[in-house]
Amino acid sequence: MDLGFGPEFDGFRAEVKQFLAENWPPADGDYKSKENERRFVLAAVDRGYLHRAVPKRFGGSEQAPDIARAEIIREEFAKARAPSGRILGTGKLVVPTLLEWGTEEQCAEFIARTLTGEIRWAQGFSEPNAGSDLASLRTRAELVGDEWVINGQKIWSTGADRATHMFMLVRTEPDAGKHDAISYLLVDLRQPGVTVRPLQQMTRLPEFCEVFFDDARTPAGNLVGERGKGWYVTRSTLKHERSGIGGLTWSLSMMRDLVKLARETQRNGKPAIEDPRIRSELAAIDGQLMSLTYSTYRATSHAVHDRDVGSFATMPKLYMTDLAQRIGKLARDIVGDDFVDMSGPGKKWIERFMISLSMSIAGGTSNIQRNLIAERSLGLPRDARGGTK
Amino acid sequence: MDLGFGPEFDGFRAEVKQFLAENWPPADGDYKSKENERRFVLAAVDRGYLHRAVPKRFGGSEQAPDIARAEIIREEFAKARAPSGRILGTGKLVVPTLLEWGTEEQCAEFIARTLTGEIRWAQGFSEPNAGSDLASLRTRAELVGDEWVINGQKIWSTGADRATHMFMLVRTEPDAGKHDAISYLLVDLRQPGVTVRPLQQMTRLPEFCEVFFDDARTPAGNLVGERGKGWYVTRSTLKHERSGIGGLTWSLSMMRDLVKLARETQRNGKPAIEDPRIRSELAAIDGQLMSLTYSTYRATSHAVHDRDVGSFATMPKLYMTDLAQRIGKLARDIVGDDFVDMSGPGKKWIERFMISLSMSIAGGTSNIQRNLIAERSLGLPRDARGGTK
Amino acid sequence: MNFLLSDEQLALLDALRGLLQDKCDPRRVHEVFDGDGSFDAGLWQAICEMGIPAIMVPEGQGGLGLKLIDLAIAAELVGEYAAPVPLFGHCAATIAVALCGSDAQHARWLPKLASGEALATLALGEGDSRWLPGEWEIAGEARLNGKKRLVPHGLEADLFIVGTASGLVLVEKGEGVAAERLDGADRTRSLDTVTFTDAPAEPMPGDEASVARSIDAAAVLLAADAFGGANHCVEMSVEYAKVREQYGAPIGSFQGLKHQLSNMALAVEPGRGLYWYAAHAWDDLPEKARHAAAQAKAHLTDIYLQATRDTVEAHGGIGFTWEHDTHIYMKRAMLDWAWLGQPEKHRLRAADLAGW
Amino acid sequence: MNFLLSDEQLALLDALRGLLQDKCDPRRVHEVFDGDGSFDAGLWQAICEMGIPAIMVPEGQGGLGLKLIDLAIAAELVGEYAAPVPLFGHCAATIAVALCGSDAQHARWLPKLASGEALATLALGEGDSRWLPGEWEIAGEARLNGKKRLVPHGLEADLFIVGTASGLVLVEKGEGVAAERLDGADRTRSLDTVTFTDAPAEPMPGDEASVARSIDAAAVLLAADAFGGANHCVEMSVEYAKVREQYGAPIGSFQGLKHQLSNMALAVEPGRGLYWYAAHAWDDLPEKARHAAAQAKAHLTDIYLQATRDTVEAHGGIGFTWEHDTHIYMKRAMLDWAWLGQPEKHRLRAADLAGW
Repeated sequence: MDLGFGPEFDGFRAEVKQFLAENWPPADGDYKSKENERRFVLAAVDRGYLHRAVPKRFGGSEQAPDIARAEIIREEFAKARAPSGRILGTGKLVVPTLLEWGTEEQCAEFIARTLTGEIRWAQGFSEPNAGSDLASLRTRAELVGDEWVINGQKIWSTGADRATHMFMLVRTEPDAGKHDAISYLLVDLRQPGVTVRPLQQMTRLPEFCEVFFDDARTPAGNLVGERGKGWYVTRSTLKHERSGIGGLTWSLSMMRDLVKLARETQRNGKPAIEDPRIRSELAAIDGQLMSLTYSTYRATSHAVHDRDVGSFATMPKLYMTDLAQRIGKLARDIVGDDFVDMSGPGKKWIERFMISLSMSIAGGTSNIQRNLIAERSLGLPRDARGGTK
Repeated sequence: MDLGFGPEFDGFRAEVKQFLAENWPPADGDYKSKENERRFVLAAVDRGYLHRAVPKRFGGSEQAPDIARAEIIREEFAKARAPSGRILGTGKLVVPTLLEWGTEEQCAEFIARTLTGEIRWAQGFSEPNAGSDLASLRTRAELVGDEWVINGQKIWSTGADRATHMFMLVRTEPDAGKHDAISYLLVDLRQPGVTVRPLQQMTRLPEFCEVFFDDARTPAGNLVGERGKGWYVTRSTLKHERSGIGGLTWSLSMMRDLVKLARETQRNGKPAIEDPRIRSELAAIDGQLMSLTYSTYRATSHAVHDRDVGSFATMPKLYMTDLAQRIGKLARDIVGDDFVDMSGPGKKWIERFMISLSMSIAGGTSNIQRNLIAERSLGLPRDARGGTK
Repeated sequence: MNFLLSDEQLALLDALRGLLQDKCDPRRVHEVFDGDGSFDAGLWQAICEMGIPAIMVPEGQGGLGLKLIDLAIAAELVGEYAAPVPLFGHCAATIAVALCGSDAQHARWLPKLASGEALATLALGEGDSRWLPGEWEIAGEARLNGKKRLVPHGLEADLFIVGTASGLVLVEKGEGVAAERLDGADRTRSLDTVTFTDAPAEPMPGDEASVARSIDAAAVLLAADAFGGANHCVEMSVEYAKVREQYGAPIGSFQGLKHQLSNMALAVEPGRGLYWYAAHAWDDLPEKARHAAAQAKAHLTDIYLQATRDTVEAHGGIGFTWEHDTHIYMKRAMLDWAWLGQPEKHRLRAADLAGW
Repeated sequence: MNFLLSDEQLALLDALRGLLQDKCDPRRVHEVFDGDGSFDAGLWQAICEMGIPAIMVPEGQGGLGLKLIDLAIAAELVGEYAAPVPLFGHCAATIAVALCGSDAQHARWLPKLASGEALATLALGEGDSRWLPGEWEIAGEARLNGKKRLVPHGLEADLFIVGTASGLVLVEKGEGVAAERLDGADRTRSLDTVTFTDAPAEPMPGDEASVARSIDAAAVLLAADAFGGANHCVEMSVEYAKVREQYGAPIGSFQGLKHQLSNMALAVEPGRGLYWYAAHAWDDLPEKARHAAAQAKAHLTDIYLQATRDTVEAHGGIGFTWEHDTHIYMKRAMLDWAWLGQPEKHRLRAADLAGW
């Protein structure tokens, strides 16, 4: 067991530092320039530092899995505040799905441009009458000549108003059974048959969209996996959606903010962090977060070494949801009076208090997650009515 | 709205005090004599103070419902530490069931002797393979001549080792559908065909029993309600089991004990009750208990005035279970180190910590209670598989 | 003992419910919520005409001379409908005038407050969650200087009842009074920061007990609002679970959600008895009133905020949108939770009052 | 970075599991539990022969010279099987001897402790939950006087490592040492009140840091035991839900219970990473070790006790009986929870150690 990096990695860390010293901040000092960012990411990919799991021919750096090196890169890039090559929005779900199910042509067409941010993805799974129950999807696509013609409506499509493309589930085999009726399509949203309507969240931020398809089209070649087998393709997307690393970084930064809030807020004339109730709950949250952190490390180590991750595999999303809600509530207690004031210092925390709730909805509701844990990790029998699919 | 008693009740209270002054403590000063207790209860029934809902011909005092008077009696009897005429164990469930479903003969035979404690009841509903699912009961009774002959096994029968009789559910109509197959019988346990085996609880206290029936017999006339309709009779027993008043008294006394514990236990050199975390949780529990108390008052007032109690009707048992578990946990935190020591001052609280769990099992598990609230109070659809019955 | 509503009380509720059904359906609430931050003047006028703000004003001053329980059950309904009206601040301030005002102050203000001709509000909160008598630092008798936070409808109010180091004082809008509207989460009940600069103030003669009693009434009214809102959230979630289908069945037939809804109802419904009791104790059991008010405020507003969170989960994505009703209740719950100090503060106070 | 068990560690676990399956099935645990309060001497001897108590003893002193993580994963298994052996007290005391003892003390005791020839225990707790260095009041160097609470297997122990106002001291059984057995809830690990009356004591030279490190190791071992027990409770509940039928289906197919079991697993399983980390930090990241040990003790023992409560609910009536395994785990959970001070104490300590 070795969580440290040991001297054999010192050389690698020095290399990364050296690369950063030479490449970031950019020569002209403009941190915010998209062009500077693009150039930096390309250089980092070239050195094998970013997009390590993606083959070179699709714009990645094609490195063997190595969590120690990945962690060193993450640490040093974060210290230097260098761009992380992170794919915004749901695009990060498309890349592994395409790598698993896509044809060579599809990968070539979409992955590199996704990595550079030229293509921005929205997810098109949910519909007004099909939330977690994907079997009841109504949006349909018909193959007309060499194009799919799409009609229907998607909802809860995060960032669709800023996206260029959508990966979506559509009904292509009206007469087939529920596991053989749905296909997985990639669709360019910038066409007349597509209308995007942002839905305002309770936080006032636009985030979700409704997307209407009225004879929208996509080439026949944009079908991912077999016709009618979208179900199975989706499972791999959902798997990536539920995986933990991204969320862990987010949770750690929420926690840092929370500690800062507790230090800086006065309660009865003392910093809130000295109130034993706040202090103890803060430590309890930290205990939960440490559990998540090191179980994620453990899972990653096991995955890399082809060992069975065990029942934790299904858990990160729900665990993080609980954690975020607990953080939201403690922040509320610290913020106190300001918890009604969107113009005051509490605004960020009011929003997070609400956003922590959206986590229990997005990417499969918490109840679906519970079914998933019960059935996949614990081996409990499927519910006679439904289940996780 | 009037929670006080007002001057119109002053006279009644004076009467009760006068009665107590004359009758308790007993002339010979022997508080603990069963005979003294029996005589006192008879006198109190005669005055209309106890067993008020039971007709005179069955040994009760047959008074009109009056929660103000009932409360005054309860208060004054408690102050004088006088016997309350309380029926021990599950016998209190039999009396209202017999009043609702029993024949004149059954009432005459059983009620008065139950009130005096001559008959002590055990409940015979659960079986090893039928916990909450009464439809799968296997204990059977056959009518042979003018007697039912009973074979099978009951379990979780509280106090059966001290009981004289059992009210039980048995399968009498092997070929009927599940709502028409079960009958409700009264059985004398003091016969060769009955074997009682106490089961020790995790608290070390014996409480549950298994009861085995091997050609045990009971007269044909001890069938309550119609043959095959035991289901419906049971529902009225369960209704009484779930009703709140008894539990409320118990919860209030637990709370008093808890406050006392928090005052008397030192934590970091101060009484635990001054620790803000303990203090705040104690107040939170008190808020829950006050909600239960006044909602019970409200429900009783509504019931007495034939008004709809509303959704609270199904809630007291589960609410009290939550409350007891919360009390158990706070007591644990106060008791601290002594929470491992059954020979120390923590013993009572260790037992209560465990007993609070048995509440979520006894009289229908908490999940059954949740179904009941959902279906009866909230009108949610029955589960396709099972439900509350 | 008689713990139920009288026929008169039931009739009052019927009438008010009829009015709210008519003039305050969810569409209207959303309109006001998305509007300029002021309240629904037409609805408020109708509520005043029905005599709700007059409930606790003595009969001699143009009021109905009724009790806090009568006002609290009306406040519950206003909470149920999330009505965008200044009922809370106005009625709490009116009670303070009635309890703490001089005869002259009564004569001058109570008739106008009872009829709704003038709008009153309570200016209590300061800095680091100082809401209660003994915590107020702002000082001055004839001329008031200082700042009060989270004042309900300070912009629209004609009369401010202000908590100061020497008791309550009465300040009229105008000279030396400046209200600045917050971007409040709850847009059905706007809040302002009110700055007093040499504002002419009239001390109110009420003693400490009367001041405390005024605050207790405000706490009970918040609790009643919270119960109304929380209960509505349960009903809304249950209704949705009956009609929304997934996997070919109403989602309310799945035990997972079913048990969540039961737990939600179980948390909320017993709170009704607590807030009734707190109102009744305020009316008739003076030695129990303070403790009950603190408990009701703490318990009900905590439960309300949690109920709104559960409502989001019960509705899925739709419950998280601005178009849905849920967030309006959540934001009202935030106000009930924070105003007068958070539940924790009132629990510790209740512990003190219980003599622990 | 490499956060997984080595082949050697997996082999050790396999061997120990084989032993426990053989000699420590639930029937045997119940027998000991219902017995006279002492431990299972045969099982303990077999565990000693396997070298478990030798794991952290230096190779020069008859030990294996391995790490805390190696011992902790063994402690997890002992927790999983609820094995009635004095592993915890003995190993924690052995670590203290290794860390804080003089050369002479090492030479005299470590070989015997590694082989199990002598049994050691830790005597730390006093009065009002004083468990930690700096809290101990009992004093005396050459002659010790005073009382220690909740000492594991004090009656059977040959050697007591005692926390005093001036550091750890070593006391042998015999003259001036009287152990009185408690009626402990956890009858798999008996506890005694030990009274020292002019007992001959040898000061141990270890400095403050070594004493603290000894206590941290004890905290990690409790956390490991807690994880093993809690995880077993999840497995036991899941298995029962698969085989027990009601309403014609396994109860585990009802969403209500299913979600409860998911929540239970979700609370427990991620704790594995935390206790592994705490052990690893103790071994290799000294500046993180104290904080991680405090967090592991607080988090895991809290979760364990809750898991045993959930296990009772998942089993219904049978889970509440003396004949069932559940209560044995609950009582072990009580000990893990209380020993060394309750989770709250360690959370506040963790906050201090985090520099908050």
